[in-house]
Amino acid sequence: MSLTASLSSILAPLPATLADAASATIKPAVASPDLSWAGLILLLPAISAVLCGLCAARGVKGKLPGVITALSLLGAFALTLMLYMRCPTDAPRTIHLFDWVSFAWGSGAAEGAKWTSFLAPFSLYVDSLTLLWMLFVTGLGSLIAIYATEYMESDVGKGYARFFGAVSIFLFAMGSLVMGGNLILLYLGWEGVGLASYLLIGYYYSKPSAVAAAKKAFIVNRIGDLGLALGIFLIWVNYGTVEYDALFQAVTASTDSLNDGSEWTKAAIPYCLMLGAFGKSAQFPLYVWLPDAMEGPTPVSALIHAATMVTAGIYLIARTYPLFQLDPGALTVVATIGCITALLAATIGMAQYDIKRVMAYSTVSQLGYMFLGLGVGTTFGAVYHVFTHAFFKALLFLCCGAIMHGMAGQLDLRKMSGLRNVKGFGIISWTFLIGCLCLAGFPFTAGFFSKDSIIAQAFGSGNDRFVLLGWIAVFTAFLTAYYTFRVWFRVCGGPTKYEPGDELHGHGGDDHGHGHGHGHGADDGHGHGGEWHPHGPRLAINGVLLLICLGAILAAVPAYLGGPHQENNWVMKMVSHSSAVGGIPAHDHGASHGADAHAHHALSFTGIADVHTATSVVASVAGILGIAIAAFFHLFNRKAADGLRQTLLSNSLTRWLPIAMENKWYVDEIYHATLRVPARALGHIFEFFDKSVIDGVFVDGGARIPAGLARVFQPLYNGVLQGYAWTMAFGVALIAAWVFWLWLQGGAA
Amino acid sequence: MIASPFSSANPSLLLNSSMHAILPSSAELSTPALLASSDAATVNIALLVSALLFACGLVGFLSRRNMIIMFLCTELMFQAAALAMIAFGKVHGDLSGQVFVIFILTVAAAEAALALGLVVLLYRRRETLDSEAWSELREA
Amino acid sequence: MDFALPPLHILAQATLGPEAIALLSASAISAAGLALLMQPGRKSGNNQNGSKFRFEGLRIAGTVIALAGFAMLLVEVIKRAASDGESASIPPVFPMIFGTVALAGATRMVTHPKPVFAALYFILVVIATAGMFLLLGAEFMAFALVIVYAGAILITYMFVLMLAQQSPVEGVGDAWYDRVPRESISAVFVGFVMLATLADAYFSGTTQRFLADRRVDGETRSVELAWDRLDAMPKLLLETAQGAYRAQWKAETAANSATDSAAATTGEGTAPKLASIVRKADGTALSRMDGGRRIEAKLADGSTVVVSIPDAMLPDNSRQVGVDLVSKFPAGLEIAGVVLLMALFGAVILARKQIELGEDERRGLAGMRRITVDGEAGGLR
Amino acid sequence: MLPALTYLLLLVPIAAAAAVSLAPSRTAKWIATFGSLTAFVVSLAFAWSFPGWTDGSMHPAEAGVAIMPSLGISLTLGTDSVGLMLILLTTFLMPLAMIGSFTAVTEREKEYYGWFMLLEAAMVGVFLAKDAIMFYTAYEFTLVPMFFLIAIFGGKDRRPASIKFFLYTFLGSVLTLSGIIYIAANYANAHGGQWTFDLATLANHCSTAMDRTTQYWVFILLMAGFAVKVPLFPVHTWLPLAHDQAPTAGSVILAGTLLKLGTYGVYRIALPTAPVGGVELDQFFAILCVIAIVNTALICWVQKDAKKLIAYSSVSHLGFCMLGLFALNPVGATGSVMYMINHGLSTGALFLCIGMIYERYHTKDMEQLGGLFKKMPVWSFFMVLFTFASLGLPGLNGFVGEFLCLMGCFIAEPGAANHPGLLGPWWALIAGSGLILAAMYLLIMLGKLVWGPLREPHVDGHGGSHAGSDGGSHAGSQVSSHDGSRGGSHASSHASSRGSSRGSSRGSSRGSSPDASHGGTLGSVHAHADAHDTHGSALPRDLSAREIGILVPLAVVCLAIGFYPKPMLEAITPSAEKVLAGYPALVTEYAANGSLLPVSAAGASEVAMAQDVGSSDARATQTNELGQTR
Repeated sequence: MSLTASLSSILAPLPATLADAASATIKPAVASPDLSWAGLILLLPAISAVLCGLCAARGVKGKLPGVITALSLLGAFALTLMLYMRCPTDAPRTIHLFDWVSFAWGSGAAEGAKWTSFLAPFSLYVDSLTLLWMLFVTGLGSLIAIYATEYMESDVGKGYARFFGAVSIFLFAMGSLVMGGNLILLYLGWEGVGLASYLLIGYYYSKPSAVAAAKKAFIVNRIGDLGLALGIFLIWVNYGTVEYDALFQAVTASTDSLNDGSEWTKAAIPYCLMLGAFGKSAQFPLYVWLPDAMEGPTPVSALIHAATMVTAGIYLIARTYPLFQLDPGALTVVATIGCITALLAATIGMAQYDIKRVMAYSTVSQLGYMFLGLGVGTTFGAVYHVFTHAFFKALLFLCCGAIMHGMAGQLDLRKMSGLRNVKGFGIISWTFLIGCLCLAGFPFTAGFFSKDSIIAQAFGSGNDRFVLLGWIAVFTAFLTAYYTFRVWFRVCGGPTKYEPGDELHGHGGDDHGHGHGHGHGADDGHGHGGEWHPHGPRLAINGVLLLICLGAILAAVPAYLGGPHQENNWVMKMVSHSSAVGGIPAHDHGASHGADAHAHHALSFTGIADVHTATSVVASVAGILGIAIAAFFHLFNRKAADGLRQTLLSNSLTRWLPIAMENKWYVDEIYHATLRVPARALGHIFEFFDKSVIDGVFVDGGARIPAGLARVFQPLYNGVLQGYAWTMAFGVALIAAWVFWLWLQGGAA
Repeated sequence: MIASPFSSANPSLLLNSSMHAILPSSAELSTPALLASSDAATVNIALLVSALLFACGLVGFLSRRNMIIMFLCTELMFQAAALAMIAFGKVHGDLSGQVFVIFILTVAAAEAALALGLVVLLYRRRETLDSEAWSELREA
Repeated sequence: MDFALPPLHILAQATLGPEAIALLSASAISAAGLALLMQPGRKSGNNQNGSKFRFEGLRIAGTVIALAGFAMLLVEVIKRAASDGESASIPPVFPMIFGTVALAGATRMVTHPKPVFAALYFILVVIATAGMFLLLGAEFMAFALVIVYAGAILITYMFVLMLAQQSPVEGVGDAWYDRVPRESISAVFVGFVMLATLADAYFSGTTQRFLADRRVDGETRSVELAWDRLDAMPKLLLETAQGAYRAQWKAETAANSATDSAAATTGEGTAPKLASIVRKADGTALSRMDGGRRIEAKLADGSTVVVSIPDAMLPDNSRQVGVDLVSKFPAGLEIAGVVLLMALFGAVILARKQIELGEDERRGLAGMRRITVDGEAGGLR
Repeated sequence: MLPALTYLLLLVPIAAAAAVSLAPSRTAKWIATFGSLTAFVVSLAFAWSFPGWTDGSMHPAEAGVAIMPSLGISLTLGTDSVGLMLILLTTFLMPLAMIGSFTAVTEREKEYYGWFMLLEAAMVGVFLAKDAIMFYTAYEFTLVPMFFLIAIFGGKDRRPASIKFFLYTFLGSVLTLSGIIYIAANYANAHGGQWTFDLATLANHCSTAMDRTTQYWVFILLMAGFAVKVPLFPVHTWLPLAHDQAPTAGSVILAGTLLKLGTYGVYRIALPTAPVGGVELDQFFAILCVIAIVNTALICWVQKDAKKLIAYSSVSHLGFCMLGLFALNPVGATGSVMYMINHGLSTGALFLCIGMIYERYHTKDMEQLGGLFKKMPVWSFFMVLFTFASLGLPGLNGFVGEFLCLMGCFIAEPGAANHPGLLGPWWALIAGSGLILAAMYLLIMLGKLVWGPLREPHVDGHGGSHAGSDGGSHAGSQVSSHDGSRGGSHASSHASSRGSSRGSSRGSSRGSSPDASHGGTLGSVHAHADAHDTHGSALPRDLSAREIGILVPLAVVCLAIGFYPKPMLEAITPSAEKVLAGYPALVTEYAANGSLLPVSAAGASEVAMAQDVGSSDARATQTNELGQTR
C-alpha cells in the first residue's frame, strides 16, 4: 500500500539474481524428539544463572560462580558440538520441549483454521544456520567466561556472582534466540539478551554513565523490539503461524505474491523485522547505544557487544530471509542502511581516542558490512563475516580488556605506546596485531575473505546501486584499515611510554568504578602515592587470547578450502542448508549469466574477469593503503597526525570534519534534542494537563457543582425551626397538590 | 346517616330536647332536595373551615416567633384535622373518624405536655421564647 | 420505554376551569387579607405612635379583605353542595356562624401580639369547632373537645405562658418577638398554597361527586353499622328490646282493649320482662325489617316473642363511639394510654430543674468506678 | 462441595474480620494472616475441584439463596475460569499484603486488619457473584474498607485522596447500577413483571431482546462505573492520588485486585450484555486506551515519587489491558485477562518493594533516594525482577498478556477471519510505543532507585538507624516547607510543633502530625511517627526474612507464569470466546454500515431490515408499550 509504494518509488527494483534465488526451497522440518537433550544447551546456562543467584544470595566469596558458569558454558558448547555431529543436515529438525504460549479457540470453525490457534511452543528449530551460530556463541561464550574468571577477580564477593549470573542469562537468552523454533521464542531471546546486556552494561552500577548507557541500550533496543513484535504480528496475520517450519512452507508456497504490492501487510513484514534487526545489531539510526555499551566490563563487550548478541539482527534476517523477498525494496533498504552505517561508524571510529570506543565503532561498521551482505544477496558473505568477525573482534576486545586490565583502566591511545616491549604484554600485542589484520582485511586473513565475499557480491550483482554501495564499502575498508592500525601502531608500536588510567586511585574506595583493582596492590605496591607498574595478564587471559587468536586465524581455513567460488566453504554449506539459502547466489556467475557477464562487472577496469578476484585485489589495495597511511601518521611520524588535524581545523572549509567526527557527528545530541527533550516536555505538559485540567477543572470542578448548587439552597437551612418548617410545608403542599392533581386527572380520564 | 338532625329517614335521636330548639328540625326541612343540599353544605362548610383553620395554623406556625404560640398553632392544625375527619366520617357514615379524633386529642395532649416541658427547659436556658434564639443547625 | 414516566404531559394539558379559578382567587383574597392582618411590626418597642394609624388601617383593610375572601369561599362552597343547579333556599346558618367564629378566633389567635390572648382566642376556636362537631353529629367529640382542650390543655398553656412570659417592661410593651411576625409573606404564601390545594381537593367536581355518592351509601351504611353495634352490646340490646317490647306491648294491649276491655283491664300495668335474647345460628340476634330491626326474645315463662325495634331506638352517639373504640381500635387505645403516660414522664423529666453533676458524680451514679484525682487513670478525656 | 466452598470463600474472611475485631489488638495481624491464608487454601480447594476450567462455564451452577424473591434477587455464587483466577489472585495477594504490613502498621491494628479482611470478602464476592445485585453490593462494598484504609492509614494527603477515591468510583458505579436496574426492569416488563437479577439472564436479555439504541445507552451506563474503576484515561485521576496516599498493603490490593474489578466488570458484564454498545463505542474506548497508554507513560517519565510513578504506570498498563478487551477477539481478550492477573502480581510486588523502602527511609522520592543496590542487594534483585516483569520481559509474567493484547489489537481488523475487530495495525503501533515508554520510565526509576551512586535522605550512622541529628533536622525542615506548600494551612500549623518537639525525627516526613482538629473517627495514626521510626531502626538494612518470604512467592509465580502460561491461556480462552460470542456478526455489520444504530427515520427501515428478528420484535413490542403508556 502506501508504505510500499513510497518506498518502492525511492528504491530500485529487485535484482534479477535475487528473484532467481528466491525460488530456492526450504525443506520441511523433521520432528526429532530423540534430540530433546539439546534442550540442555539452554538449560545449562539457566541452571548456572540460578546457581550464581544462589551464590550471590549466600554471599559466596570465591570464584565459584565463574567456575560454574564456565563449566556450564563449556558443557553447552560440548552439547552443541554433539548436536552438530548428530544432527543430520538433510532437513531442519524441530525439537518440542514443552508448550509455552499456546492456545486455541473457535473449536467449531472449519475454514480459515489457521487463525483459530496461536501456537508458540518452547521448541527448538535446528538447522545448519542454528548450529553455526550456536557453535560460535557457546564456544566464544565459554572462552570469554574463562577469560572473565580472571578478569573479574577483583570483584570476587562483590559483583562476581552477579556478573556471571548475567552472563549465564545472556547465554540462555541467546540460545533461545538462535535455537528457538518460533518467532515468539526468538522474541524471548531477543529481549532476554537485552536484559543481560542491560545488566552487564550497568555492571558498574555506581557510575552514572554506566547506568545511563545500560538504560539507553535497553530503550533503543526496545524500539527495535517493537518493530520485531509488529513483524511477528504481521507474520501471524498473514500466515497464521509463528513457527519457522510452517512459516517457511507457507511463504515458499505463496511466492507468487512476491511482487504483488497489493498485500501491504505482507510487504511490511520485512521492514518491521528489519527495524528489530537494526536495533539489536546497532545499525543506523539505532546504533547509538553500542558505543556507550562499552561502559560494561570488557569481556561483556567482547562477548555480547562484538561477537554474539549484536549479530542477532543478522541472524534474524538470515533466518527469515524468505520473508525479505516479499517486498522488492526491503533488501535494498537493508543494504543501504548497512552501507551507510559502515561508513558513518568508520568515520567516527577514525577520530576516537578511546581504544574500546574505536573497537565499538568498528563493530558497528562491520555489522554494517554484514547487513550490506544480506542486502545485496549474499547471506553466505554476511554469515561468514559474522563468523570471522566474532573471532577477531572478540580477540580485539579481549586484547583491549587485557591492556586495560594491566594498565589500570587506561584506554586512551595517546597515553600508551610501545606496549609490545613491556614485560607481560607480548602476547597481547601480537594477538592484537592478528586481530587488527583480520579487521583491516589484510590479504589472506579471515576478515579479508569474508569481507570480500560481501563486496564482490555487491559489485557482481549487476545493480548500479549495489555497485555504488560496493565502492563505499571499499572506501570503508580503507578507513577500517586506517583506524585499526592507528590503534595498533599507537598502542603497541613506537617507543615504550605509558601512564596508568584513572582507576589507580579508585582502589581504596568503596566505589566500583572500573573495578579492576585486582589484588595486585601488594605485588606492585601501587596505590596511593606508590610507584605504579603495569602488569601483564596471567594464564587464563593469555590462554584465551591465544585460543581465540587461533580461532581468528583458522576462521580463514574454510575460505581456503572453499574452492573458486567458495562453494565448498564450510560456512557456505551450512548456510545453504538453512532458511538463508535464498540469499546464496548461484555458485557460478558464468553459469547463470554467461561468460560475457564477467567482462561487464563493475570492476572490469582492473582487467580481471572474475569479480571475486578483482574485488580481492581492489580491497587488498585499499586495506594496505590504509595500513600504510596509518603507519605514516601513527608509527613513523606521529607529529604529522596532529599536524594534519591542525591543518584541517585551521581551514574554515574543512574544520567541521574533524570536529564532527570526534563528536560522533552529533547524532546523540540530535536525538536528545529532537526526541528526548520534546518527549520529556510533553511529559511535563501532560502531567500539568492531567493535574490541572482533567483533575483540577473537570473532576474537582465537577465536584464543586453540587457544592455550588447547595449554596443556592443553603438559605433554606438557616438553622431556624420555622425555616425548615417552611421548606417542609411548602414541599408537602406541592406534593399534595401534585398528587391530587394526578388523581384528579386520572379520575377524569 | 346516623344521628343526623337533617335526615328525613332518621328522626333525631339525640337532639330531641334542647337542640331541637336551635337547630332546624326535620319538619322544617321537608323538601328532600333541600335537605340534601343543606346536609352537603354543612359538610362542605366544615371542610372549608377545616382547610382555613389548617392554613391559619400553618401560617401562624411559620410566622410567629413565640414558641408557645407556635405550639398553639400546631394545636390549631390538630383541630383542623379533627374537623376534617369528623366531616368525612359523616359523609362515609363511619365512626372511625370520631375515634381518630380521640387519638388526635390524645396526641395533642401528650404533645402539649412534652412541648411545654421543652419550652420551659429552653426558656430556662436562654430566658427568651424566641424560636430564633435556637439556630445552632445553621449551615455554613 | 418500560417505566411509567412521570405523567408530566398531564400538566401541560391541564387548564384551570372557571370553578377552580374562583376557588383559587377566593383563597388568594383570604390569604391576602391574612397577610395584611399579620401586622408587620417593628423590632424596637419604641416609636410606635407614628405608624400606629397605618397599622390600624392595615388591620381594618385586612379584616375586610379576609372576610370578603371567606365570604366568597363560603358562597362557592355552598353553591357546590347544591345538587345540579338547585340552590339551597335556606342557607345553612348554624355552620356558617360556627365557622365564622372559629376562623375569626383563629385569625386573631395567629395575629395577636399577646400570647395569653392568643391562647384565649384559641379557646374560642375550640368552642366554635365543638359546635361544628355537634352539627356534624359528633356530640361526644364535641363535649370531649371542650373538656379536654379548653378545660385542660389550654389551661396548661396558660400556666406555661405565665411561667415563661417576661414581665412587660415599662414603655416597651410586649416582647418584640411577639409583635413582629417572621417572614409573614412567605408564610402566608405557603398557607395559601396549602389552602388552595386543600380547597381544590375538597371542592373539585370530582370530589364533590364522590362525596355525594358516598353520602348516599353512608345514609344506609351508618344505620347498618349502628344496628351491628347494638347487636354487639347484649345488655343494651336487651334494654332496647325491652323498651321496644314495652311500646309494642302497650300498643297491643291498647288494640286488645279496644276489642276486649277485660283483657285491657287485666293487662293494665307493665309489660312482662324479657328474659333473654334469642340468637340465631350465625350469632346475630337482629333480623332485618322495614324501618328497623326485628328480634326474638324469650319471656320469663319461656315463651318467645318477636319484638320490632324501630330505627329511632338506635343507641346514641357516645355509646356507638365507645363501642367502636374498644372493639375496633383496642390496640390504639392501649397505645394512646402509653403515649400519655410517657408524655407524663417526659414532661416531668424535661421540666424539672436541672442539677449540674460533675463527672465524678455522674460516674458514681452510673455505678462506675470513680476517677482518681489526677484524672488520668480512667483514661477518659 | 463446590457451593460450600464458595460460601466458605466469603465466610472465611468475614469470620476473620469478626475475630480480629473481637480479639486483642496484638493478635490482629496473626488472625488476619491466618484468615487470609485459610481463604487462600479454600480458594485452592475450590480451584482444585472446579469443573469448568476448559469450557468457560460457570460453576457451581446451582441457584443460590433467594433473598428477595419478588425482585428475583438471590445470593447466587459461582464463577468461571476467569473469575476463579482473579479469586486466586486476590487470595494469593492478601496474605502477602498482610504479612507485609507487620511492621508498617503498629497502631489501630484491629481496624487495619479487620478492614482488610472485609475487603477480601468483598473482592471475592465480586468475582463470585452471579447475581447483579450481589455483584454490585460487593463491588461497592470494596470502597468502604479501602476508604478507611486510606483515610486512617494513608499518607499526608490521605483525606482528600480517600474522599476522591470514594466519591469518584461511587459516582461511576451508581451509573452502572442504574444500567443494571434498567435492564432488569426491561426484563421484568418483557416477562410479565417477573424480575430477575441473574447476570447471565440479564446479559442474554439485553443482548438479544433489547433494541440497539437502548443497548448503546446501557453500555455507556455500565461502562461509566467500570471505566472509573479500571481506570480509563479521562477518569483516572483518583488513582495516582489514592495510590500515593494509601498504605503499602492498600496499594498492593488496590493495584492488584481492586482495579481488576473494573476490567472484570467490563469483561463479565459490559461486553456480553450490550454488544451493540461494545461495537459502536469500540473505537472510542480504544482511543481512550491508547491515549492512556501514551499520555500516562509520558507522565510517568516526569514523576519524582516512585510510588506515584508506579501508580501512573498502572493506568498505562491497564490501557493495554482494556485495549486487549476492545480488540474483540479471543487473542486480545485472553491477553487482557492474562494482563489483569500479571499486572496484579508485578505491580503489587512493586508496591511492596517501594513500601519496604518507605518503611526504612520514610520517603519515596527518587531525588532523595538512589543507588540502593549498594546497601540492599536483595531488595534490588526483587525490584529489578518485578520491574522487568512489569515492562513485559518475555519469560516473566508480564510478557504474555502484553504481547497478546497488542497482538489482539493488531489483528482486530474488520476483514479478519473468525473474529473481525475494529482496530488494526496502526492502533497496535501507537499502543506499542507504550512498550518503549514503559521501558523508559521504569528503567529511569531503576536507574535512580537501584543503580547509581548511593543517595540516602539523611546521614546514616549505622545500619538502619535513622536518627542522625543533623540529617534529621535537615529533613524536618525540608518536609515542613514541603507541607506548607502542599498541605496548606493545617500542615504549616504542625510543622512548627513537629520541628520543635522532635528535631531529629525523620519520621515526621511521614506526613501530617496528629491533630485534634482533624481527629474524629478518622483520627490519624501519624501520631506515631516515632513508633515508625523505632520500627524503622528495628528493620535490618536489607530485607528481613519476612520480607523476602513475601517477595519470593511472587517472584516464583511471575517466573512460572512467564514460562508456562499455557494452562492459564487454555482456561481463559473458552471463557473469552463465550464473552465475545455475539460480536463477530455485529462487527461485520458495523464495518459494512458504519454504524449499528438506526441513524434516522429514513435509514431506520433499512437498519431494521438488517436487524435480526429478535431485536425487531423487541422494537415492535416496545413501540406498543409506548403507545399504551400514552
